[in-house]
Amino acid sequence: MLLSYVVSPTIILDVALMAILIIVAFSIVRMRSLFAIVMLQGVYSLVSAAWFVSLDAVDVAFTEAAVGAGVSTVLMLAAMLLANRKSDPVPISKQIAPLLVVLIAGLAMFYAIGDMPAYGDVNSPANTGVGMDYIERTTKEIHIPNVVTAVLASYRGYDTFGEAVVIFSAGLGVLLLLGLNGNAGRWTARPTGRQIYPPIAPSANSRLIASRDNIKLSKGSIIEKPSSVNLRKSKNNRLKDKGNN
Amino acid sequence: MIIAFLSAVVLDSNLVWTEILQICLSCLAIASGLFFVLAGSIGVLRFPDFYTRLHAAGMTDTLGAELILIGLILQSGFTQTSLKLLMIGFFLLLTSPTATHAIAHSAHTANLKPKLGKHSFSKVQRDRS
Amino acid sequence: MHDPHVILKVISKFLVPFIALFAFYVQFHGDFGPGGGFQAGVILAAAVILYALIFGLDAAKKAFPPSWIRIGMSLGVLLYGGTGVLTWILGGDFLSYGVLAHDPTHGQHYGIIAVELGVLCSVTTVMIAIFYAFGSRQPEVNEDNW
Amino acid sequence: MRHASLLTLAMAATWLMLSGYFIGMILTFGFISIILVVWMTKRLSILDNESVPYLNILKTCKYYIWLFIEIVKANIQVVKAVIGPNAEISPSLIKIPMHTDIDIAQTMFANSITLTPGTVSVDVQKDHILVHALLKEMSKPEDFYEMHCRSAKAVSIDLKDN
Repeated sequence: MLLSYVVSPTIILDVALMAILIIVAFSIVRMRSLFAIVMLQGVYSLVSAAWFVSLDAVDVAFTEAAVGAGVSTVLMLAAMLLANRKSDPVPISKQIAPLLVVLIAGLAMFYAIGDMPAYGDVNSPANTGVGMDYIERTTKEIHIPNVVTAVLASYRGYDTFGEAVVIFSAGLGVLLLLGLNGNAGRWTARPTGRQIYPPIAPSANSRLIASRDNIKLSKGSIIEKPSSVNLRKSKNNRLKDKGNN
Repeated sequence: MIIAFLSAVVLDSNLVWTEILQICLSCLAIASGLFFVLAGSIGVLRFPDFYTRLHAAGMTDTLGAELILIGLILQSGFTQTSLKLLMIGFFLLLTSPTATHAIAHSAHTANLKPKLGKHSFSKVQRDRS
Repeated sequence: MHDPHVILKVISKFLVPFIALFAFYVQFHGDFGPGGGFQAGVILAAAVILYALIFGLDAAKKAFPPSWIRIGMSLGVLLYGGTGVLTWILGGDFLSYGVLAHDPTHGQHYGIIAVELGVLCSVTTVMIAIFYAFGSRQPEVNEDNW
Repeated sequence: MRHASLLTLAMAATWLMLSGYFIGMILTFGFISIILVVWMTKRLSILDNESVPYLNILKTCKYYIWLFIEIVKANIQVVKAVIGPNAEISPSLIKIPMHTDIDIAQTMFANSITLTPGTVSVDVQKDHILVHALLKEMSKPEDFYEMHCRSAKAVSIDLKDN
C-alpha cells in the first residue's frame, strides 16, 4: 500500500520537478550576472508551471506560464537594461541577518507541517469547507463547467475586483515614476557604467533630437559624457564587454 | 513507458489490431523522440564551443520535440486534441529555427569567433584535464 | 543596406495575429476550460510586446499610442466596478450578477463575461504600459548588436 | 483587402480548430475577436504578403514533408557525431549563395537550413547566407541548391538565374 503510493509516477514526477526548482533557486541565489538571473527566473516559472499541471491546478499553471515565464521575463529584461549587468558581491557580515531570518522562517514552516492535513485527506478544510459548497452550487447557479472561473468572477468577485485594482495601481505607480514616454522628470541611468542624460536620452523625445541636428545623433547612438577621457574609457569598457561575451 | 506499453498490449485482450498498431507506433515515436532529446543533451555537454552546442540544442528542438508530438498525435487518434497538437508542431517548426538563428546571429555580431577545424572529443577532454 | 533581421521580421509578422487570436480564445473560453481575463490579457500584451521588440518601440507607439493605454487602464477597472454599480442600481448587492437578466443563471453569465472583459482590458494595457515605461528609458541597443 | 479577407479566413479556421464549441454565443465571440485581430494587424501595419502567406499552403505543406525527411537524415549523421565511438566534428563557416531578394523566400531558406541539424544560418546578407556547419561533409555550398529551389517553389517565387 505504502510502496504503491511512493512509486506512483505522479509522485516521482513531482519530486523531480521540485528538485529542479530547488536547484534553479540555488543557482539564482549564487549567480552574479543579472541577465542569467532573469533567464533562470523564466526557467523557474516554467518548471513550476509544469509542477502545477501535475498537481491538476491547470488555471494556476496557465497563469504562471503566461505571466511568470512570458511577460515578466521581458519586463525584467527591459528593467535590467537600466541597471548594471552584474551585481556586486555582498560581504559576509551583511549576509548573517538575512540568513537568520530565513532560518527562523524555515524552522517555523517545518513546525507548521505537523498541523497540515495529509495529502488528499477527505476531512481537510479544503475538502469539507466552502470549496465543496462552490463545486456543488456552480452547476446549479451558474451553469458553467469551469468552477475556477465561477469562483474567481462570481463567488469571489470582490477579491478579483481587488486584484484588478492592484494591477491598475501597479501600472499607475510605474506611470507616475517613469512616464509612458520616458521623459518624466530629470533622470540618469548607468547601464554598464555609461551615463545617459535625460534631455538627450535617445528615445526620450524624438522631436527634441530632431531639433538638435548639429549634435548629429545617428539613430540608436549612445550619448556619452562630453569629456574625451570619459569617452575613451567607456569605449574601452565596451570592447572589454565584447571580449567577455 | 515500457510498463505502460506492455500492460496496454498484453493485459487488454480485446484490442483490435489497428489499436495495437497505433499504440506500437506511438510508443516507437515517443521513444525515438526521447532518444534524440537525450543525444542532444549529451551533445550540449560534450561539444567544445557555443556554436556547436547550438547545433545540439537545436536537434532536441526539432526532431526530438516533433517526434514526441507525433507520438502523442498517434495516441489521441483523430480528435480535436490531435489537431491542436498538429498546430503546436507547426508553430514549433516555425519558431525554433528562428530562435536558434537569433541566438547565433547575436553571438556573431557580438564578435564571438567560432572554433573551426577538426575536433575530436578525446582531445578536448585531455585539454580540460 | 540589407536588413539583418529579415527572418525575425517575417516570422513575427506571421505569428502576431495568431498570438492575438489565441488571447481572445483564452478569454472567451474561460467558462469552459482554463483561462480567463488575466491570462488572456497577458498573452494579448505579449503580442504587442513582440511587435515592439522586433519593429521598434516607436512603431508600436504609433500603432497603440500611450494615450490609448492610459485610457484602457482605467476603462478596465471602470468596467469591473461599473458592473457592480449596475447590479446595485438594478436592486441587487454589489457584484451579485443574478439581477442582470430575468433568469439568474443568465445574469451570472453576463456578469462574468463583463467582469472578465474588464480584467482583460486592464491587464493588457497595464502590461503594455509597464513595457513602454521601461522600454522608452533604455539606451537603445545598437542596431547590429541584437 | 485581399490580405484582410485571407487573414479572416485563416483566423476563422484557427478559431474553429481551437474552440470546438459550436454554440451561438461562442461563435459570436469568435466573430468579434477575428474582427479585432484583423483590425489590430491592420493597425500594426503588418498586413501584407508575409503575414498572410496562405495561398501557397498546399505547396508549403508538401515542402515541409520533404524537409522532414531531410531533417531525419541529417539528424542521424549528427547523432553519430555526438555519441559515436570515435566522435569527431569539424566545424566550419561557409557562405551559401542566395538567388533571391524577396524576404519570405530568404526566410524560408534560412529557416530550412537551421532546421536541418548540423547547419545553423548565422547571418543573412543580401546575396548569401553565412552558415555554421558542424561536419565537413555537410558544408558544400552546392548541396544546398536543391533545398533553395524547393523552398522558393514552396512560396511560389522564382529564383533569379545566376
